[in-house]
Parts: sequence; structure tokens; C-alpha cells
Amino acid sequence: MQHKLLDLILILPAAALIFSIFTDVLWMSYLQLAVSVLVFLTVGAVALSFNSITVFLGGFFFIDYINLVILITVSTLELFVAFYSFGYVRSEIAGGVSKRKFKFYYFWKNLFIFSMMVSILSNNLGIYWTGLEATTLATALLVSFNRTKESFEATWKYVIMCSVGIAIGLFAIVILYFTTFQVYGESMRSLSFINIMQAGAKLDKNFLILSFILALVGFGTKVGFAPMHNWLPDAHSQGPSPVSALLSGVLLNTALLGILRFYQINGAAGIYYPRYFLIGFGFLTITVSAFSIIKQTDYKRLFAFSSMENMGIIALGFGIGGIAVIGSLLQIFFHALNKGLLFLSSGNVLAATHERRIDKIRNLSKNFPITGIVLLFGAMGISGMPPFAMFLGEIYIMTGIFRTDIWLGFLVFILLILVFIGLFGKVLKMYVGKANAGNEEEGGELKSGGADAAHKAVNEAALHPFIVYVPLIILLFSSFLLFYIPYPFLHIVKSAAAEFGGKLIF
Amino acid sequence: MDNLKHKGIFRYFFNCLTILSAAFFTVLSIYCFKSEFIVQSSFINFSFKFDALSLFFVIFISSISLFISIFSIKYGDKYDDKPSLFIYSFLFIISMLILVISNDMLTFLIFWELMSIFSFLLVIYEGSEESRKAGFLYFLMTHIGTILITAAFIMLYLKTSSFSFDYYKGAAGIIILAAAITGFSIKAGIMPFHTWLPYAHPVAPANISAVMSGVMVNMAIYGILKFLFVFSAGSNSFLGIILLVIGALSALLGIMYAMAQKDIKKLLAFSTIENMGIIFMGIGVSYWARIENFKSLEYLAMLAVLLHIINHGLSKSSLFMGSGLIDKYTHTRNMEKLGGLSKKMGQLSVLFLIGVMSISAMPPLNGFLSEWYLYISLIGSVFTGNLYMVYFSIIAIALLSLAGAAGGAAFTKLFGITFLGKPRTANAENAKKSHVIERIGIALPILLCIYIGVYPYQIISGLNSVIFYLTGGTVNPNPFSAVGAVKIHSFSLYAPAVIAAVFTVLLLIILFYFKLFASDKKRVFETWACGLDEKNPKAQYSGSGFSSSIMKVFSSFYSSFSEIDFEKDVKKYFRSKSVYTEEVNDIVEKYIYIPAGKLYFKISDFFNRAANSANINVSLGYLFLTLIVCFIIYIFIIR
Amino acid sequence: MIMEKIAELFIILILVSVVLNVSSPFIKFAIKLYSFQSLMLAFYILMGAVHFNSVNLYGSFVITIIFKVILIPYFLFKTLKKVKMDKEIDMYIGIPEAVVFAGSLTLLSNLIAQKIVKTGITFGSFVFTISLATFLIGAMLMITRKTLFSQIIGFLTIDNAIFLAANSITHGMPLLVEIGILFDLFVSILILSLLILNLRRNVAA
Amino acid sequence: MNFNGQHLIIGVVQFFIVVILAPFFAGFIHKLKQRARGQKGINIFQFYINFNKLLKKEIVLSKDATFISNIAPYIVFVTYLIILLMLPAFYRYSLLGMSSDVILIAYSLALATFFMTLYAMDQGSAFGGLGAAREWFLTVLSEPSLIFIFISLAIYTKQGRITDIFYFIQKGAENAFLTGSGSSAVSVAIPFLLFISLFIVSISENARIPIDNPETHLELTMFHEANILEASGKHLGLYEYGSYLKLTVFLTVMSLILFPYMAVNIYQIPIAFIIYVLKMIILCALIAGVETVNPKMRVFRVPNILSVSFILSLIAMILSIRRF
Repeated sequence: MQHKLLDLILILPAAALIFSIFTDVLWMSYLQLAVSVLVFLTVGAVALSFNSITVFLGGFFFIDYINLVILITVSTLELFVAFYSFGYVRSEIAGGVSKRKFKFYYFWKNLFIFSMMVSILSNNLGIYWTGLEATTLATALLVSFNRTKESFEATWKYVIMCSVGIAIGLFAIVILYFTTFQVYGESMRSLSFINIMQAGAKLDKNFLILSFILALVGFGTKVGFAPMHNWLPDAHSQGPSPVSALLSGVLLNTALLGILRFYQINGAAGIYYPRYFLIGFGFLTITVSAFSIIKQTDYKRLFAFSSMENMGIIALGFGIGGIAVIGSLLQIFFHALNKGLLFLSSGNVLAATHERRIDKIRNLSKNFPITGIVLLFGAMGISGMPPFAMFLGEIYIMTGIFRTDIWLGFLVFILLILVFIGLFGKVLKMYVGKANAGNEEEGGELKSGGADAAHKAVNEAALHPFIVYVPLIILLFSSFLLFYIPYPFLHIVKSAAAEFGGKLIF
Repeated sequence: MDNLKHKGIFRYFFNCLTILSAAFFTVLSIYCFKSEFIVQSSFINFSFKFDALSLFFVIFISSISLFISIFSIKYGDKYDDKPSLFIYSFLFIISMLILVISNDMLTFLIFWELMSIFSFLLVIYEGSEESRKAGFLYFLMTHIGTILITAAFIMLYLKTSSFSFDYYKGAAGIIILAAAITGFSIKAGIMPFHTWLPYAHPVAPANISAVMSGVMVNMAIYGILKFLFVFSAGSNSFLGIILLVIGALSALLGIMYAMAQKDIKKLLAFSTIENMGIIFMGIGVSYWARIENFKSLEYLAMLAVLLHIINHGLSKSSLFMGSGLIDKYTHTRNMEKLGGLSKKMGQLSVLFLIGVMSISAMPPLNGFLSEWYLYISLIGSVFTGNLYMVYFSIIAIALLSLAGAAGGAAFTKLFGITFLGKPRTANAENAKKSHVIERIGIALPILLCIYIGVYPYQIISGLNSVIFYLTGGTVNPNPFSAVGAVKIHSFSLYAPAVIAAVFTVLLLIILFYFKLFASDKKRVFETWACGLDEKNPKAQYSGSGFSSSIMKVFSSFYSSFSEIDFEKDVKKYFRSKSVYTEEVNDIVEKYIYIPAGKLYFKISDFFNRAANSANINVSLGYLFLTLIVCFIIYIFIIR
Repeated sequence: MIMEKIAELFIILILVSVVLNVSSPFIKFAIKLYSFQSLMLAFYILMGAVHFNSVNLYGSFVITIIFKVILIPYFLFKTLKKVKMDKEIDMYIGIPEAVVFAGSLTLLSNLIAQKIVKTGITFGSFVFTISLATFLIGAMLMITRKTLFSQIIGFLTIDNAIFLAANSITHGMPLLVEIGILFDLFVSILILSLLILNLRRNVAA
Repeated sequence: MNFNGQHLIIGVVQFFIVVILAPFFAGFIHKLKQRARGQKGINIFQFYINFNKLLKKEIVLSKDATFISNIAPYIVFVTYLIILLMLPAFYRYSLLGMSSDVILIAYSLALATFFMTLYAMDQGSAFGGLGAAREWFLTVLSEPSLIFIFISLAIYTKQGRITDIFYFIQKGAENAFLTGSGSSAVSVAIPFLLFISLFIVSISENARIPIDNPETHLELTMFHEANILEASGKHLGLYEYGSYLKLTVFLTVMSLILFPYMAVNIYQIPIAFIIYVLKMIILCALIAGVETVNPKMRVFRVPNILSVSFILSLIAMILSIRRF
């Protein structure tokens, strides 16, 4: 039974992919919604009945607690995104974007989801790699969806950097293969994650460390670790908002999964150097993001930098180990939801005003009351404030860090505050206040409009079907999930942390 | 909401809900005293405990929010267009009520931050650029505070492996205490961290400012009391001295800046900083005495702290409500535009006068009572003869007395310029009379002020249970028995009831005497102005003129800047027009916060240029540089 | 044994071709060099296949020839013709410095290779060094050259380096994985070409 | 503390005597000053006559006056009365002696200032605001000194009530000089320092030259007078009498610091009273001397002299701590 369900997780997106070639856009939006609900339910069923590592589809795919967490994250966010796209596509088509473009949109998005699923579930590192590269290619055309010069440049940067990065990741796999080859010979088992883990200490340590370093730099490029992050803000800010949500929310985690797999393999062989690399990259990423975020003028770039910061925190948590791993896993899930919230709600603003610059958007509290408050709460949530779920992950991670070193903990806290200054200050600027204080044109259209004077006065009710808000509001409430995390999910997270090698203290 | 008839419904509903839940919480906490209960969730167990400290704070919060709710039943009608005010303020008060009964760190942090979030939403409620800046500064500072508190709790957790406050007794070492106290001081607006307060409190609607200034800042005191007197491992008494000195500096600078303000609410906000400083002084003395084992001194200083919390809460909330009424009925908060309001708003001015007297510690009102206890405990700590404490408490006495006198000046300015004299502008001229419900909301805390000031014995014996909970001893409030048990207390005696009674009797006698034996003729005439233009209200002393001479003496505190611009080509002595500009800068803001912000921007500029290059070659270069660095680490470091 | 020695010749030729690439500022020549380099790679794989008599490696040889020697250069030429970009490439550093850099990167690769590779793992000695060196020099190509095309060439060189490493072990990677990898590579080249076209059009317009 | 009828009665008598004597002291100073200047001088009972005259005059109120104008004179007056009720003059106990806390006294003085300045601002005249601002300017500077002096006394004697403080000093002096025992507990320096300090403060608080000139109505020099410029009739009378009371309060405290001699039983009262009056007259002469010798100083030089007072009291406090 469970095998069938597991197969279904891959089959359903594949089916959606095939459907998207033939089906009309409006129908496709229903279909997409249905598929994502089904995927969500399937994943839910799998999660509820899951008890041990299971291999399926001929040994090429497997599921354990760690990728189950990411799978749950992907399916949940995809559900909201599909829901949102439903309204988004309609309002965009009404706004004059051609249907054909949205057909492409659905095709590439489904390809993206499918290859991401393949990546996440793959047992074979080679398949993981193929899937990950495929996500880059599938999203490349989504990033250049707007067909502007900026979007093409962003895509170019994205494809080149991620391809190179993933090529380095491939090198890592090859080097890993050098040593697993000596244990298993020429067979699929040499690349099978489960088998490599079993080989454990029999593997050559020098190869393992080198492969980890290559994987960290290579896949780390796709995760958005600090010195290799340059593509990330550009790419994430260019695509349509639902795609940005997926890119930021889950694709980064998919790439992180690759690093984690290598980390696990190193751990199984008894090597502990990698943790310092993870901590170092995590810290560097947070630092760069903390000092870059204040200078951003485009709100989607702002959120992209925030994603970077969160990936840094997650990596830091995994590097610290122990209790922090639980935090990182929770952070993966909640960050995806919260970032989805931010991108989707800013998508509403973008769709209505066609303006990405922060200083052109003012007084959302008046013109976009629902979107505005959702955006504001989302910004609070992403800063890791207590009533929001992100706080939970952060407090676990910080507990781990404080256990390791108090001053590192304070340092990270300072960086988090800097991120808060940048992110929240800018979102707040959009939420209240006037465009250019002391503007003489206040009596005219500018008074009511969020955008600059060239645009007509817009407010949210005019442009969007109400359905756009439903996922936002559900997401908003889910970012309060801290108060009630479903027990099975918590169990999965804790088991994943145990699997990862973290001691369970809570 | 288009229907005007239903507009007030939110206001009535949520204010009544606040009143009801305040009453409910009070009853609950009295009924469930010393019991605890747990609300279970899959992950967090929200545990609550009703101990003496939380009982005290529940009653404190709920009574003041009760008054404010009564006040805003009518006052809030100008906010009916955006009823979110009432929802947020209800949630704000509720989260504070839950905060003080929470018994584990997660519950505490959640409600702590909920409190901050709702108050933040209320600060930015008006939506102006000014309120955005204030709100952001506030939220940033409070976020830093929360993070420090979180760090303290994390370290406590690591020490005890438990979330529950029950296990934290005696667990907090010096780093934990330092982190927590810094975090809480930010919320309390203590001096180096006070910058947000004078911006945030004035921009909120008045009923919210009243809650924030009267109640919310005291939540920080709650946290500090909890940490210092319950969680502290009791190692370092120097912390107490630091608190004392910082508190004294806050008190002095707070009131000095208050004196320089023109905006009524800003003046009140700075006065909040002063009063928080006074509370901190008490906490410092009490904690120091606790560590150094001077029991009676500890109890006495704690009494001063608790009394001052109540007194400040009552008078400050009533004054903020009063300032709200002034704002509402004259449309300005700038006291240079007011004047003569006493004629138009007679009852309000009496209430305001008593509030002003209370907050500037005029005997025999309540403000003096707590300050008196603080003086006595400071003298007590001089008596201990401890090498450091003696000198620091002398400094504290000096600063406190200076602050007391400056407080008198500041509030004389506030009351005199606003309510007395001639109306300075049309705003004041056309002031309307406030509604009776609004005045009832102000009158209730004012009556309590008088009651506590004149007959404090009941409230002190009530506070004794809190003092016992925190310190393990009690203070005898009996005015006529010189009790031997508490050495410091028998040192001196202030019997407010007697003083007040004698005062009243003498006043009546004198009044009666002068009514009988002196001429009772009265003539009402224009004020003499040397025979010049007698009706010109501009001839009056202005608010800034009032404070300028004091500011000139203490100019080193202000880093102020003033200049007079004359029109150039006019005759030397008869100038037609001159412009006086004055600018008072907060030295902490000017020399710490603004440079820090500039530094952050500078570093960000550098980072942004270096790390976020748009050039793909550079980006790829970073990628491969990282790879090569990792290779080098791999070759040479990892073995 | 003789196969291994011949294979070493091909390996050296790969390195030589990439160094030549560094020293030349012409795009067309670079594509031709890439094609040649892929051919050398294919021959290396063929030698391995003959030596081990491995079906897997024969398959590898065939798909390498198809994708790398023929299809990808073909598409690149086509794109080049469309965008009419046939001039010298601008560089951030001069050619002599670049060549010196390439040499020092080879040194670094040798250090790493010495640390991990024991003799007998790979088919042909110093394969790993050459592969890593090619990899890093390819990266250098991407960094130092301003044209989008050189970035593609550099990327492809990196890919070749990895392919070389992957096929240097007795039987190579599993064929399925290799096909997946090559297909991805091919698609990414297509997408990159598309992007170049779009970018050119945008710049022109 | 025993609280019996005798103390009550003598307390009341003491209070009334001091209250009644107050204008006399003020008049005496005035007279001395005028004689020193070579004028004939007023009747030393002139201030009683003035007060009586003022009571019979009508009140002229400003149009802008509010309720403050009607209550402030009474409150100011009663506040000074209350302070006098707490003070011992020539008897060891006073009527409110059990609650005669030093801080209470200092803050009560501030209360009087508070209402007087509010009165000044009530009529909306330019002088009123000026007077109020200047009054608070002085108070902000002198109030800390005053509190410091009182607290130094409290620390020196380890007593909090002003009656006990002076009794302690008296007792210590008696012990040290008469019986020679316990002389280590007695210091001459500390009370003397405090006396000088208090003298400076009282000059500023009582609006005397060189800080203020009570006799002129020139706007540049006015401190105290500007506050009550609008007062007339019985209000002015109350203010005037109040200022005499305030002067008496300060003089009494000074006299007790310098040479405390208070009757402990009913038989010592006559001699104690005579000594009290003598002390007061000497102090009056001292003040008159200072007023005659010095010119009025600039307003912004006042902080200099007040800071001297503050530092002297600080030194006194530190010296008293060293005795522990």
C-alpha cells in the first residue's frame, strides 16, 4: 500500500506535466489545484503511516525522515501556490498577459515540481544530480517569464552560476564514486545513498572530505551560500511571484538536501570536519545578507536576501548539530511557508501596481488592507518573533549555538537584528507612510495610490478576485502554527534529527 | 462599516470586553491564587501560575486598563473610522495580563512579543510618516530586547534543562542577568536604551499612550523583578549598584529632557523615563541589599519599587488621558499653542493638577510617598557603611533630588503653560468641554492617587505579600508604632494621613478665618502689562522661555542649539521681525545611536559593493575563489 | 598496458587543448578546440573500453561523440552565426598572465591529487590531476573572459573535466547516470543559446 | 515617643509664638539694613501693620485668573504653617514632630513653590511667567542642596525626624562639653559646614541680596516679587506673611544646627526661649550684614554660589559617613 502511495508522489506531478501540454490554461488551473491537493494528501498519508526508510521504484528512490520533511514542505507550499495561481493567472490574463504564456508557465512549473520531487526522493546521487540540474533548467524559463532585459540577465546569471555550481556538485559525486566504487564495484549500488551509508567507515576519508567540500561549494551555489549567492536575489526577484515563492521556499532546500546527504555520509564514516564548513558558510551567509539587505531597493530582492539569511541559519543549525538540527528542520518547513506568504502577498502588490521599487510603494495599510497586513505579519514572522512559527526553529537553533558557544550566539543574534532592521524597516515603509513626505501632489491621485503618479489609483479589490486572499490568509494562520504543531509532524522532525545524528533533548 | 450608526459598535464592544476581561482576570487571579494550571498543546505546554507577584501585576494592569477603557468608551469616537484600534488595544491588554501569569519561558516570550506587536501596531496606527519612524524605532528596540531576553532564557534553559519557571529559582548567573536586564531595560526605556520611548509614546492615540506609559513599561519591571529576585543565583552585588547608578542617570536626564519639550505627550514620555529610572534605583538598592544581606533595607527598597510602579501607573495614565483630551478638543499637543484651558475645561484642569502634583512628588500625594521610601532606603544604604554603596547612594541621592526639583519645574511648566494664562492661539481659544465619561476615566485613577497618598497603610499591607514573595520579609506600614523589627523603617516616619488631615484642617481654618476677618471684596480687571497692549497673549512667557534658563545651566546635558535670526537691513533697535530657532538633541541619540546607524550604513555600502556585484564574472570569481580557498584548507589544514 | 599509455596521450591532449584555449582570443577557434577536446575525451573512453572490454564505456564513448563532439558544437556554431559575434574576446587579464595562472592551477590540482589518489584506482596515471586542472582552468576561462560565449565554453570545459574523472575509474559511472548528465548538459546549452539570442535582441532593441 | 498632653500644649504654644514672631524677624532684618545704610528705618513691627492693612483691602483679580488664584495663597501659607508645625524651636518636641521627616520638609517647600509659581502663571502676565521660570530656576539649583543638607543631618545624627536630629546634636554637645563623654560622636565641623551651606540656600530661597532683591520691583532683578506681582488684598497679605514664615523656618533650622538648645522640660522653657530669640536676632543681623555688604549678582552667576553650597553639604555628608 505504502509503495503505491510513494509511487503516486512521483506519478502525480508527472501526470500534471503531461496534462499541462494539452490542457487549456483555465482548465489547467483547476487540474493543477486538484493535483496538488492529491499530492498533498498522498504525502500526508505517507507521513502518517511512515515508520522506517522505504525504498521504491526499483531502488532508485527512497524515503526517509529527512527527505520526508522536505517533501512535506514542498507539497504544502505547492498546494498554496497552486491555490494562489488559480486567482493569479486569472487576474493576470485579465490584465492582458497572453494565455499561451501561462500555458508555458504551467508546463515549466510542473516540470520544475516533478524534477524537484525526483531530486528529493532519489536514492541515487546521480539521479539527484540530474533532477537538480533539471530544476535549474525548468525554472530558467520561468525566471525570464517577463521577457525584459533584467529578467534575461538574471536568468543568464542564474543558469550559468547554478550550472557551474551543480557541475562542481557532479565532481563531488564522481569523487565519492571513486571510493564507493572500491566497496561496491561498478553498479548502481555505488551511487545509492543507502548503500553508501552502510559502507560507512570502509570508505576513504580523504575522498569523502574532498567530495563534501566540492558538494558544499557546488550545491551551496544553488542553496545561495554567501560568496556564491550573487545569482539568487536577481533570479528570485524576477520570476512571477508564485514561482519566486517556490524558488525561495523549497528549491533552496532541495539543493541543501544534497549537501546534507554528503554530510551524512561523512558522519557515517566518522568524519567531523564538515561541520565547521557548514558553520562557516552559514555564518558568512548570514553576515553578508545582514549587511546587504539594508541597501535593497526592490522588495522581492529584499525577500530573496532574507531567504539567503534563513538558509544560512539552517546551515548553521545543521552544522551545530544536536538540538539545533530539529530547529533547522522546523526552520525549513516554516521558512518555506513564511516566505511563500511574503512572495505571494507582494505578488498582489506587484500585480496591481507593476512597481517593484520599495520607495514607490507606500501606504499599503490604506490601499491594500488585507495584503498589507499579511505582508507586515509575514515580515514579522520571518524575523523569528515569538508568536510566529519561525521562532520555534530559531530558538532550537539558538539553543544549540548557545550550548556550543555563548558569544557565537550573541554574534548571530546581532546579525539577526541587522537583518530585521533591513527587512522589517523596508516592509514597514511600504505599509505605512507617504510617498515622498511633503509632496505637493498629495491632493491628487497620489494620495490614494500606492504607486507613483503615473499609475492610476489602484486598490486591491479592483484587480483581484477574492480567491487570491484565501491562501494568503491560510498561510498567515499557518505561520502561527507554533501554537499547534501536529504531533505526527513533530515526530517526523524529531526522528529526522535523530537520523541525522542529533541527540534529542527536548 | 458604511453605516454610520454602527460605527461605534466596535468601540463599545471592545472597551466593554476589556473591562470585563480585566475584571475576569482579577477575579481569576484572586480565586486561583497560588494555584497553577497548564494548557497543553502538541508541542508547548502553556503553563500559568498565580503567585503574589503576578497577582499584584494582574490587579495593577486590570485596574488601570479598566480606567482607560472607561475613558476610551467616549474618547475613542474619533477613531471609529478605523476600528482596528479597539481590537488591537484589547489584545494588547490581554497579552499583558497573560504575560504576568505565565510560568514558562515560551509562554512568557510569546506573550511578551504579542504585547510588543500589538503595541507596535497601535503606534503605527495613525499611518503618518512620523508614526512609521517612531514605530520602527520602537519595534527595533523592543525586538533587540526580546532577543536579549530570549538569549537569557536559552542560557537558563541550558543550565536547568527545563522550560518551567519553577526550575529557574537561583539559576541565573551574571551573564544571564546582564542579558535579561539589558533586554528588559530597553522596554522600560532606561537611559542608554530610551531613544524609542519619546517617539513612540506620543504618536500613539492617547488611550494607548496611557496604557504604554502607565502599564506596558512596567512589564519590563516585572521581568526584572522575576530575574533578580527569583531566578538570580545571587552572586554579584555590583549589579545592584549598576542598576542604581543607571536608574539615577535615567531619572535625571529623563526629567531634564522632559523639561525641554514643547509637546505635552513627549514631555510625559520623557517623564516616564524618569520614573522608570526611579524604579530602577529602588530595584538596585533592593538587590544590592539582598546580596549583601541587609534584610530590612531590601524590604524597604522593594516597597518603594512596588509603590512607585502603582503611583507612576496611576498618575501617568491619567495625565496621558488628559493630554488626549487636550489634543482631542484643541487639535494640538504643542503647549506653545495652548494656554488658558483651565477656563474652558475646568474639571479636567483640577484632575490634571492633581495628576501633575502626584507625578512631581508633591506631598501629601502618592508620588511623594514612594519617593520618600526610596530616599529612606538610600539613606539606609548609606548607613550600611559599605565602601562602594555609600558613595554610589550619595550620588544617587544627589541625582534624585535634582531630578525631583527638575520634575517640579517641568510639570509646573506643563500645567502652567497649558492650563493657565491667556489662550495663545485659536486652538486653545476654541477648546470644547470634554465628555463626562472621559473625565470619569481620568478621575478614578486620580482619586486612587489621593487615596494612596493620604492613606497608604492598606495598600502597603497588601503589598507586603508581594514583598514577602520576592524577598522573604515584610515592611510594617503602621504610622504610629515605631517598630523595632525593621531597623531602617523606624529611622524616620512620614504619616501622610496625619499630615493631610492637619493640612486640611489648617486650610479650612485659615480659609474660614480670612473669610470672616478679612475684606471679601473682589474686582476683576485686565492683567497689568505695563500699560502696553494688554490683550496680547504673546506677551506671556512661553514654554521654552520657561525652561531656557535651567537648560542654560545644564547645557552640557542637552547639546542644544539655538540661534536668533534677525532680518538684516533693519534698524538696530527696532527690528520688525526676528526668528528664534531652538533645537534640543538627545545626547545619547546624538553620540551613540546616530553614529552607530551611520557606521552600519557605511559597512553595508562596502559589503554591497563588494559582495553583490552585478557582474557575472566577478560572481563566478567568488565561486571559484571559494572553491580554491576550500581546497587550500583541505590540503593544508585537514589531515 | 599499451592502451593505458595511449590513453595518457589523449589526457595530455585534453590539457593542451584547454591551455591553447586560454591562449587564444577567438570564439570560433574555442568551439573547435572544445570539439577537439571532446574527441580526445571520447578516445580516452574508447581506450578504457577496449582495455576493460566494458560495454558501459563503449556506450559512454558513443554518447560522448554524439553530444559533445557533434551536437553541442553544432548548436554553438549556429547560435554564433545568428548573433554575428565573430571577433576577439575581451579579457580581464592578459593572455600571458592567464597562462601562468593555468600553470599554477595545475600545480594546485597536483597537490590535491597527491593527497587522495592512490595508484591503481584510475585508468592511466595523473588522470585526476589533469581532470582537476582542466576543471579549474575552465573555471578561469569563465571568470576572465567577458563574452557570454566564453562562459559557455568554460562551462563545457568544466563538464569535460568531470566527465574525464568520471570515466577514469575501471568501468565509469553507470550509463543511465551519464545519459542523464549529458542530456541535462545539452538542454542547458540550448537554453543558454536561447538566452544569448534574447539578450542580443534586447540589447539591439 | 510619648505623646502626652504636655507636649501637645507646649507644641501648640511654641507654634503660635514662632508664627507670631515671624514678621518681627523680617522687620528686624529690614530695619538693620536700613540703619546700616544710614536711613532711619521702619518700625520693626511695620510688617504686622502692613499685614493688617492688606487684610482690609479689596482683591483685584485678573480676567484670566482661574481657581488657582483663589486657592494658591492659602495653600502656600498653610504649607509653611505645616513646616513650622514640624519644627522644634525652643522645645524638644513639636506638634507634628513624630512625622517631621527631613525629606518631607524639603518637598513641602517645593510644594509651596509649585503653587506660588502656578499662581504667577495664572494671570497670563509677562512678569508672572518670568517670575515662575526664575523661581524654578533657583529651586532646581537650591533644592538638591537643601535635601542634601537635611540628609547630611540625618546621616550625621542617624535620626530621620528633625526634632530627633536637633535633640541628638544637643545631647551630643551636652555630653561632650559638659560631661566629656562620647565626644567622638560629636563634630563641630559638620554642623558648621552645614550651617554655611544652609545659609547660602536660605539666602537664595528667601529672595535676599545678592541673589534677589526683595525691595525692588524692577523686572530685571525680580525673582520672588514677580511671582506675587498680581496678588493684592488678603492674597498678597498671605504671601507676604508666608515669606516671613519661610524665613523663620530657615532661620530656626540654622539656629538649631549651630547652637541647639531646646527645653526638655517645662522649666527650661523660658531660658530656651530667650536663647532662641537671641540666636534668631544674631542670625538676622548676619543676614542683614550680608545683604548690606554684597551687591546683587547676575542671574547666571547664581549657580556658582549655589554649587558651593551643594559641595559643602556633600563634604559634610562624606565626613559624617566616615564616622561609621
